[in-house]
Amino acid sequence: MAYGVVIVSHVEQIAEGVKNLISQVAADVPITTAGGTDDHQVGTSMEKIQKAFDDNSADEILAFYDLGSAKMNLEMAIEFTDKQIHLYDVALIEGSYTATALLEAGTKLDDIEVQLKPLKIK
Amino acid sequence: MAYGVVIVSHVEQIAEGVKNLISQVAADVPITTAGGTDDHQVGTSMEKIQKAFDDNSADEILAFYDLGSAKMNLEMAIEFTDKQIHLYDVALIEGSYTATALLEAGTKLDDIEVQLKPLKIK
Amino acid sequence: MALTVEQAKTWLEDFYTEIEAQKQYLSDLDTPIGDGDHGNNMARGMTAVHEDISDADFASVSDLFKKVAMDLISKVGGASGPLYGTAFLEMSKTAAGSTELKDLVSAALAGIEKRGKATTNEKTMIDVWSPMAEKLNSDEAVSEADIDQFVESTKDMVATKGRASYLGERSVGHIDPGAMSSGYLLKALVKVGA
Amino acid sequence: MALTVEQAKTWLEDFYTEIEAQKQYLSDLDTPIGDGDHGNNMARGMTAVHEDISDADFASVSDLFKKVAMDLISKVGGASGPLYGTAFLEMSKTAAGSTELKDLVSAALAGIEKRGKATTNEKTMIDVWSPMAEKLNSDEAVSEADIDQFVESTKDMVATKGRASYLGERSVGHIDPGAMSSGYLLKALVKVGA
Ligand SMILES: Nc1ncnc2c1ncn2[C@@H]1O[C@H](COP(=O)(O)OP(=O)(O)O)[C@@H](O)[C@H]1O
Ligand SMILES: Nc1ncnc2c1ncn2[C@@H]1O[C@H](COP(=O)(O)OP(=O)(O)O)[C@@H](O)[C@H]1O
Ligand SMILES: [Mg+2]
Ligand SMILES: [Mg+2]
Ligand SMILES: [Mg+2]
Ligand SMILES: [Mg+2]
Repeated sequence: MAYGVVIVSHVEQIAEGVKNLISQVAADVPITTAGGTDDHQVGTSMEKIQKAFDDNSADEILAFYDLGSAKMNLEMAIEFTDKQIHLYDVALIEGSYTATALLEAGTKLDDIEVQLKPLKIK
Repeated sequence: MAYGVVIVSHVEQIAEGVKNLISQVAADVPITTAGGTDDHQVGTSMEKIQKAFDDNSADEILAFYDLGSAKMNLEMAIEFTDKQIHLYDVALIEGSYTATALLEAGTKLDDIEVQLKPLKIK
Repeated sequence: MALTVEQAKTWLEDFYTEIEAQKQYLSDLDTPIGDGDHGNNMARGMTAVHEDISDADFASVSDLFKKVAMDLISKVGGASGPLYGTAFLEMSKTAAGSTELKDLVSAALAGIEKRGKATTNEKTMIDVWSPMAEKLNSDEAVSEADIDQFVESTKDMVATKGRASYLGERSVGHIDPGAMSSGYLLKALVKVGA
Repeated sequence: MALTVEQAKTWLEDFYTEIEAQKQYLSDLDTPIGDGDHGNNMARGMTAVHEDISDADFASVSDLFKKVAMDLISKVGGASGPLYGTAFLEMSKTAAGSTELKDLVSAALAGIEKRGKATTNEKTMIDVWSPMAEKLNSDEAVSEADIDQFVESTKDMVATKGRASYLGERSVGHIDPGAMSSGYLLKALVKVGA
């Protein structure tokens, strides 16, 4: 698959759980996660995000996050990676679900972004 | 606390994880969850939702959910309970975070609902 | 045209058998436009129904339907659980007064519409229940071929409710899985000849 | 007014000591308008910094700041991690050319503004860094009392960035925790007398 999805959350369980939810509708989309801090606390880790980028088999990635500070770490990680990352300020669960279902159906990125627009809440 | 929060998700980990995230900013708000089906699959269970209503120490509850079918089970559970339930069609993580942080700060329900309005995406 | 308890049991046992047989196909229909679990969901629900009704006696069609509703609500796990559950709850209420097919099907339809906040042409099971109710209410005979055609009509629709709605235009070209299972249910009903 | 490696180390060690002493207070400030972890976050980060710099030699202020940045980015865990991390990264770049306080503080401010997409009067650490940079750039002396006053000014502000922004008007009446920790950092800087 040309595109992958990365889920960043302050909580490990949320990141894992969202992956479970969306991989159900998109068996072929590579999905990796970065949840919580390195010592499993509530927070985000730039290193975990970098690893989620690296471990994702796709070179072009759609990235989703929960709260603002996750975005800051995402943006730092984006500065350090060679992959092409698209960062969306949409509702984490609902936005990543929509995008992943559409990716699985072979939808073009432009069209996916049109469908994501109403979910922009940050 | 006069108000409680109930989190309903198709995935047990998401429900638990969201509870972790929001209880961090709201130590005094009673939060209960209903995640996944009775046999721990992806889905929702009206019985789990009823239990989340019952187990919540508050009599007036703000309820949040992820995808549409969770809402249907929520609405059935609402028909069966004596508690007063407010159901919000907002982004699950972002909406429940906002509402819970405001509840903790003692904000009136009307004012909370004003702040939830821009997060309505369903 | 009024359903007896025996006929209702036959109906539900036939539906159970059909769901078991078509489980994989229903989940396959649910894969491109959903999460691929509709067959498993329905099988879980109907297995519970089968276990609860096959050896049990029911004083009325209303009691039987109430049991079915509760099993579907608690076992299915997907959107189809509250939808079929509400359909049977509403049929249970109606059956206390009338077990005429047209009254039962109309009650089920109203329940599904209420629960799903949906209407026709949204590519859901409603697109099978609604034309079915319409034909019965105008006292027309409904054949299995008619029902097949209701199911088939969902293929060209754009989904605007349920998981398939996330796909928008991309949902076109696929039969709705809930429409298909509703087709099985209503064909089994027609077959009992009430 | 140019910072040496020794002065920079003293600065950071003093800040580490202050964070350890004020850890609980910073987390308490973060409780009514955040998630109550700012003190722990900063302590985690500064402990790593302390461990990495106390017995190490650095060829330049720039190298030292780069190390600090990396520790804060990887250890803090909260919003303040990327924010302070970016501040030190930008100071590291600037220090390659100049270690004048006004140049360093201006670089840090620009980094925080970029990372946080925020400006003054949003009740964040920027409300400490920004007036600090302004005074230094107009070659005014900055006293500890001045810095206390920058921190205090956040109390009456409505938060529009970070977790406190979820509380809107309810955030008024509380000092911003990141402003407070920035106050400690800048007072420690003033104290080394560079
Ligand atoms: N809002 C709705 N109104 C009516 N029918 C719906 C609605 N949402 C979903 N459905 C029906 O439910 C079916 C899906 O059932 P199922 O796969 O068991 O649930 P889920 O989508 O939760 O996995 C769809 O094919 C459709 O017929
Ligand atoms: N967008 C932003 N721009 C500038 N500073 C911010 C921003 N968001 C948060 N902050 C600062 O970070 C501090 C909170 O840090 P901390 O508690 O460690 O992180 P978190 O909020 O993730 O728990 C706030 O007090 C504020 O000063
Ligand atoms: Mg399904
Ligand atoms: Mg499902
Ligand atoms: Mg904090
Ligand atoms: Mg935090």
